[in-house]
Amino acid sequence: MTNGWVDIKNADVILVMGGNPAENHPCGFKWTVEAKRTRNAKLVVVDPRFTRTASVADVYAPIRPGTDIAFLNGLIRYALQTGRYHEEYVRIHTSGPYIVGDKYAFEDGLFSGFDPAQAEYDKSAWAYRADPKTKAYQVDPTMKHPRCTLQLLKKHVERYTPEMVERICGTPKDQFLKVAEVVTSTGNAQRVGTITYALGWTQHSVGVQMIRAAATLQLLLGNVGRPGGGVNAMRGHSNIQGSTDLAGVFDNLTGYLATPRGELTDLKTYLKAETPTTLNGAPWPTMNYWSNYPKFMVSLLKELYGDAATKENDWGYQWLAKVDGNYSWLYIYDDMYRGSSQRAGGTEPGPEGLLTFGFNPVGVGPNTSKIINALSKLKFLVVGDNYQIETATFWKAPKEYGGPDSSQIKTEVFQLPCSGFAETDGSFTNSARWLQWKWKALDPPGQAKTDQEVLARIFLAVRDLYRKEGGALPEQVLNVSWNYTDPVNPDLGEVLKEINGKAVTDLKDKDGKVIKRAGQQLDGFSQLQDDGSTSCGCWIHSGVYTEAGNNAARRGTQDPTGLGMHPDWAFSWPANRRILYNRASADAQGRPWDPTRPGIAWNGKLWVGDVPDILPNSPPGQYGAFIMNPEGVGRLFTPSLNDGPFAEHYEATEAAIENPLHPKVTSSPVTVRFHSNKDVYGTRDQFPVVCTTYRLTEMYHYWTHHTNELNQLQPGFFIEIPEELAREKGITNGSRARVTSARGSIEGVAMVTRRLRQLTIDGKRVWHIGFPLHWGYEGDPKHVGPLANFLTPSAMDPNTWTPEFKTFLVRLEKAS
Amino acid sequence: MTADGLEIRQSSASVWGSATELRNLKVVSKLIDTTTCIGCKACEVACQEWNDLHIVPTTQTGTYQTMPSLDANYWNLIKFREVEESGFFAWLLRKDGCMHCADPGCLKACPAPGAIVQYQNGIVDVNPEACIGCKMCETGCPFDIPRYSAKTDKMAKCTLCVDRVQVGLEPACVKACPTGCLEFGDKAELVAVAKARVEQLKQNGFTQAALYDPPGVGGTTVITVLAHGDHPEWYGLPKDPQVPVAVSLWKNVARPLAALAIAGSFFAMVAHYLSFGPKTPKEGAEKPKGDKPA
Amino acid sequence: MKRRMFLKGAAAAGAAVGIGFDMSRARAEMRQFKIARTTETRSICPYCAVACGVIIHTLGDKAKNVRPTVVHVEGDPDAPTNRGTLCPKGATLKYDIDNPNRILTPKVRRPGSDHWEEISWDEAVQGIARHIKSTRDRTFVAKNAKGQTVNRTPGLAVVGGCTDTNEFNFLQWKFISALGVAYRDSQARV
Amino acid sequence: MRSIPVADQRSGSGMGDAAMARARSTEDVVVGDEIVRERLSARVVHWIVALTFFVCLFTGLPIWTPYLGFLAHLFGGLHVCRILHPWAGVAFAVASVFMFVQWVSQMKLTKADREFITPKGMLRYFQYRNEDADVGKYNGGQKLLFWAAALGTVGLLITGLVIWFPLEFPQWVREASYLLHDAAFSLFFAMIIGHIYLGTAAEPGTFRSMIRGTVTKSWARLHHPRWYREVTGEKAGG
Repeated sequence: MTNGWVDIKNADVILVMGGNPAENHPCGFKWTVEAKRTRNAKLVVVDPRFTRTASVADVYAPIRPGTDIAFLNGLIRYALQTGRYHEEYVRIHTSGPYIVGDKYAFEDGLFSGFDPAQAEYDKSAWAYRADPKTKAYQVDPTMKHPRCTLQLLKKHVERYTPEMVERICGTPKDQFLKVAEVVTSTGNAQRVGTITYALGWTQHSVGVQMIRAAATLQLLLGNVGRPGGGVNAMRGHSNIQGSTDLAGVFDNLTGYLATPRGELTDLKTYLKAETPTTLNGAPWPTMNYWSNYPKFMVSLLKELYGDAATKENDWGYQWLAKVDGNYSWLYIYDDMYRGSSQRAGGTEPGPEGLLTFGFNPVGVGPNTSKIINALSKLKFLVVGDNYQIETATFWKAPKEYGGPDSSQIKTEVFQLPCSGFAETDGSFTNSARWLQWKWKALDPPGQAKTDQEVLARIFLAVRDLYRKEGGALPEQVLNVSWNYTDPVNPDLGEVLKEINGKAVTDLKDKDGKVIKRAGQQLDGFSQLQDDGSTSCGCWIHSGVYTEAGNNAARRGTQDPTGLGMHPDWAFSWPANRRILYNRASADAQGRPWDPTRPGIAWNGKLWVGDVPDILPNSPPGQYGAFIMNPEGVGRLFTPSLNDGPFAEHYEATEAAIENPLHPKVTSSPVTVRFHSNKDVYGTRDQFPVVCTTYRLTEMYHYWTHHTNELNQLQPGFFIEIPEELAREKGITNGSRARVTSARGSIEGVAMVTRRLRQLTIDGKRVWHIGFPLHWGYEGDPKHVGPLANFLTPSAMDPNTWTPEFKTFLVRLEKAS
Repeated sequence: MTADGLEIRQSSASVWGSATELRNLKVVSKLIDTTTCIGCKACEVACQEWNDLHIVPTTQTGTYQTMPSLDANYWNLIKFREVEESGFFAWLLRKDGCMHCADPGCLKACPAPGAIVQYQNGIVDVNPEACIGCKMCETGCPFDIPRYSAKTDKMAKCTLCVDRVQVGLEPACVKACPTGCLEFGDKAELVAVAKARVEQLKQNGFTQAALYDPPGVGGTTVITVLAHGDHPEWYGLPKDPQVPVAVSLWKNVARPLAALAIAGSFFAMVAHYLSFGPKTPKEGAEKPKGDKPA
Repeated sequence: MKRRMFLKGAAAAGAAVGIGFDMSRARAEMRQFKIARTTETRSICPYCAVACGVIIHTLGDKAKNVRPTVVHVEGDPDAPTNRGTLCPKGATLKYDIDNPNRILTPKVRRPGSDHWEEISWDEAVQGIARHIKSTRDRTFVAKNAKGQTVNRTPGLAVVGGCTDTNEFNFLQWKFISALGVAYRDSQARV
Repeated sequence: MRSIPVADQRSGSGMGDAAMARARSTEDVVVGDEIVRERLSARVVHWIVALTFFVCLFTGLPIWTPYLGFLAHLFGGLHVCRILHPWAGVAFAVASVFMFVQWVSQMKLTKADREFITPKGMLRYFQYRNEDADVGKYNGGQKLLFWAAALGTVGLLITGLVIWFPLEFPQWVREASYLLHDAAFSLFFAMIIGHIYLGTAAEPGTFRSMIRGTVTKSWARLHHPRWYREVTGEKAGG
């Protein structure tokens, strides 16, 4: 989230797409209701289903799953055509005036720079144009230049007329126009709107571009950085933000530093490649905050390897595992299933052992059958959890999932009883980026142990083996710092201190005055150094545990601005800032766009209000508002993404229709398909119905079907079917129906409803159905159900490699 | 004995002296704003958890609604209704539960002294110890709320968490409600809030929006904002709820009449005996020897 | 029956009233306020990313001889985001903490077997450590096909959920780094 | 006419009181001074009906009104009353069926009976002015009681079942049942008060007919002259 949950109460318009907050984030959704009540704000819901959120919406528009880009581009077009956008904001806070280089083009569904052989874009084709003389960005403040990003955007979205939106999305034109009118009513200084989304956007083969389109719209409307504005990912898990912040995924180290790649053989090369540089001469010179990359990286290495990290050994850089290519979710199981992978031109083994904590791969991944068969090839599997999850018993999964017989599975499976949230202290980071400390209420039951103790015991046992026996590169194992008072059960407060960072040697300011003694906790990431004098486990979290104590444990309820920022409650990264890009909440002179809802304001000496997202004493005009972008402004044109600088509508990997915009390029040209015998993709003639998956408010992922009080609320798997389709198939409410995709087939109770409707797409009748994903074969036998992902394909977004769960093709039948 | 801090306004099947309205306490209220109910069911389980109720076995039958209707172990149930009328479609969600009527039909119908009690703050409470499991309250309630449990042979229903209210807390459902669809407070104040909400709805195009506080039962402690106030039945609410005629008839007419008939019969006989005495044979010789055999 | 006796009977019935069987008292035996003396612990709901503040009420006062049992979980009214409210999942957290389906002992399923065997923590940890070491030693790639030093262990994969603490995540990353694991992913991706 | 000397009876059977012994199985016979009026089975059925009636009554009254709540203590509390009442009601109804079958043949209303039960006739009866020589074994009032009880029992049973299982019936049926049960019971009770009064205090010598099963000849001659004549063979006015 750029903003926070409470901040939604400041919005005049709340657009919900790709999410269902009333269902999945009820307690956060209250701030939408608050805005409706206190500001008479309008809630606009665009969703394939008439959801719980839609039930309290002011405006609802149906949409075919996976076509959100067409809808959003339609909104962008509407704003630009009608002039209902915040022109002054666009001029000073976005790349609208920036001129793009001549190589950029878009034709027949393809951007320039496409390499059909690799199915990849050469992104250099999308570079900004440098001024021939100054070598800086070339800008046109009038934004009339045909190659400025605003004009290119205008041209790009020209095709997305309300008629085209209706043709692609199935949204009736009048409903689309109603949404457009309400949403673009915030395209000015007086009003502000927010967009909230969740996995209904991320889990598509064009997921990132959906969000990109939303961000573009918000920038045009001048809604980013302002209280009540922003682009807000609601996110699905209590610490999903913290997990991504703390290197949960293969391509990141902590704090979104990049995992080194094979070709970056030493630290210098790595830092050069990863530290962004800027052209000088932007309208406002930029802070380009990422230029501090070396400080973050060296401090991280210093934390990871402790005393073993020295300047001479590149702070231990060589011990970090380097990656070649992709190791993300789908590749893990593809390589596991096939037993090998191609890396840097050579063949390497696939995973032979898997460790999973608090996680249920059999449930969460697409293409269940492939996952179960991949796990069957492992030598060992370690599952740490509170409950007996499907992954732990994959070897006795029901036969319909197509796994081998138990006797044929040579995997040794360890099931370790771990702790629940109440049984350990520690912090969670919510989607508003707040690190909130929690306290331990009781001990884990039985022989269960806290997750950290289980992990520490395994780590220490492996380290002992390497100490005694040596092995492959023992330094990698032995040099990782593990200096906890109780190494077997590390105190999480000590760990949070490490994450915050400390002074390794005395830290002096530029006048030579000691600001931190060796060993003292740092105040924030601005104190980090690239000379090994500081260590820091995660630079963005720095400030969470200072000499003042554990700031995540703060419980101050004050809200001095009345805008719901609550600066003394817990700790919000970065630097306790509650609204990202808040410099954009003020105009060129530093005056808030809306004085009743100031983000920050320039008082002549300092920025006041929220923690400013800019150097606190830099006068207006010195730096651009978007300090993490080298160009210093918000991007209408994004040259860094893998699938194009502008969002373009592509059909899902399993496409329900030919793309009406460019039939030759129906799906995204850069999506990846897998080729094992378990990776089959359906076609619309065999599988004519569009299907999507979702969560229910009564259930939490694959976890709560172990809680019978919640099973009571949602006792079993069901399939939501539009009334007309059900009639056609002879399916009645409460009877059983069967859904089949190219990968599998599942059966459940039919929920026949008018909340889903037949859509007319490109002149044809298209049906969509959906089902929730919460069940599995473990848990109370009365409440077991099919794994929804048995049906979902191995398809993914080319930027995030997030699987495409939200749109795939199926066949629907009455169950016998 | 009353609950600490709560005064009894009326008590079921009680003769004299059950009311203890010594102090002047405010009437509390729960406001249900159906226009902001998202059907999340937090209220349902918050109630169940707080009151330590048992799980009710359910199965999926093609609806989001947890179970067909309330249960002795389930005092709060959100009713899900899809309504479609001339192009207009709505998914109406309303929390069903005890309305805590000012004139409670259940209390009126209840024959067990003190099994149903109305406190001065408006809460209609159940005392399971006194309940005799006769189910008459189910007939007395115009909202179909009280539920009989065969297991305990007792009636159960929402108590508005009187154990919480008496120590100064809000009911569990209200506290949990994520959207603030439920609010708790002084009734006069909540009525004002509700009326403002109705006005806002009217301005936003719901011209028939209304506050549901039915006068037929003397108004309710639980008041409801409806966007479609002209169609309470869309929400599963009766249009004009009343304490059933039979309950009032029985209590106010039939029972006194019956008492009169019985007493009349008794006193007529006494009077008869006093005026006519026993009817005995005239001939002294044939007078029976006595009732008992010799 | 004589007239005298008939009247006597009526008097007996009257006497029964006089004895004072008073059924008319309005008895409302209040339920005890169940969290009046529990121990309160502030926590955060482990489900979605709204991260509501919750208060866990456990039995006992944390004295040495008490094994705390959860009796109630309720929203933290001070938490700015949820202000005491909870969704149905949060409102049933008590039943997640105190859940009969929790697993209580380490178990192993041996290769080819069709059942679990209980094992001790030491056996489990040693067994896993041995697996990790042998897999790492066997599959370790010091240099890739292009001859660049990569120091990775393709034989091991680590995936993690997103409902564990930041601190655990950080420890897990250290663990991953120590083993040179490249195949790692989390719920954040899927 | 059949008349058995007392002495014979005593010596012959050795089964105690001759009249009572006769009354075990026979009705309408003269035994010495007495006439057997109700045989044992009839009396047993009557008392079972009476017992179940009073259980119903005393379990029902405290439910009916809190003023009579004290009665609940006779059974261990109101909840016990609530459970006992419907079962006692069933027992009452079953016993009533036996009673009905037993007496129905004798309860046909004659012309005289119809006259008896007119308000005028009843008034005359209560004023002891009825010198009607044509009253048989049961007078019009008793027959009326019989039929009223039968009807009332059916009414109480049906409405009672509805009240017992209210959730199986629609609201209006439930509501009607509460009212009808109330009305039926109050009339029934009022009638039974009269019945008891007449059977005990008002007409001495009647009660023994339901205890010993016998009445005195004089009693029979006074209250049921036609029956007396039929049993003893005496002529009217003789």
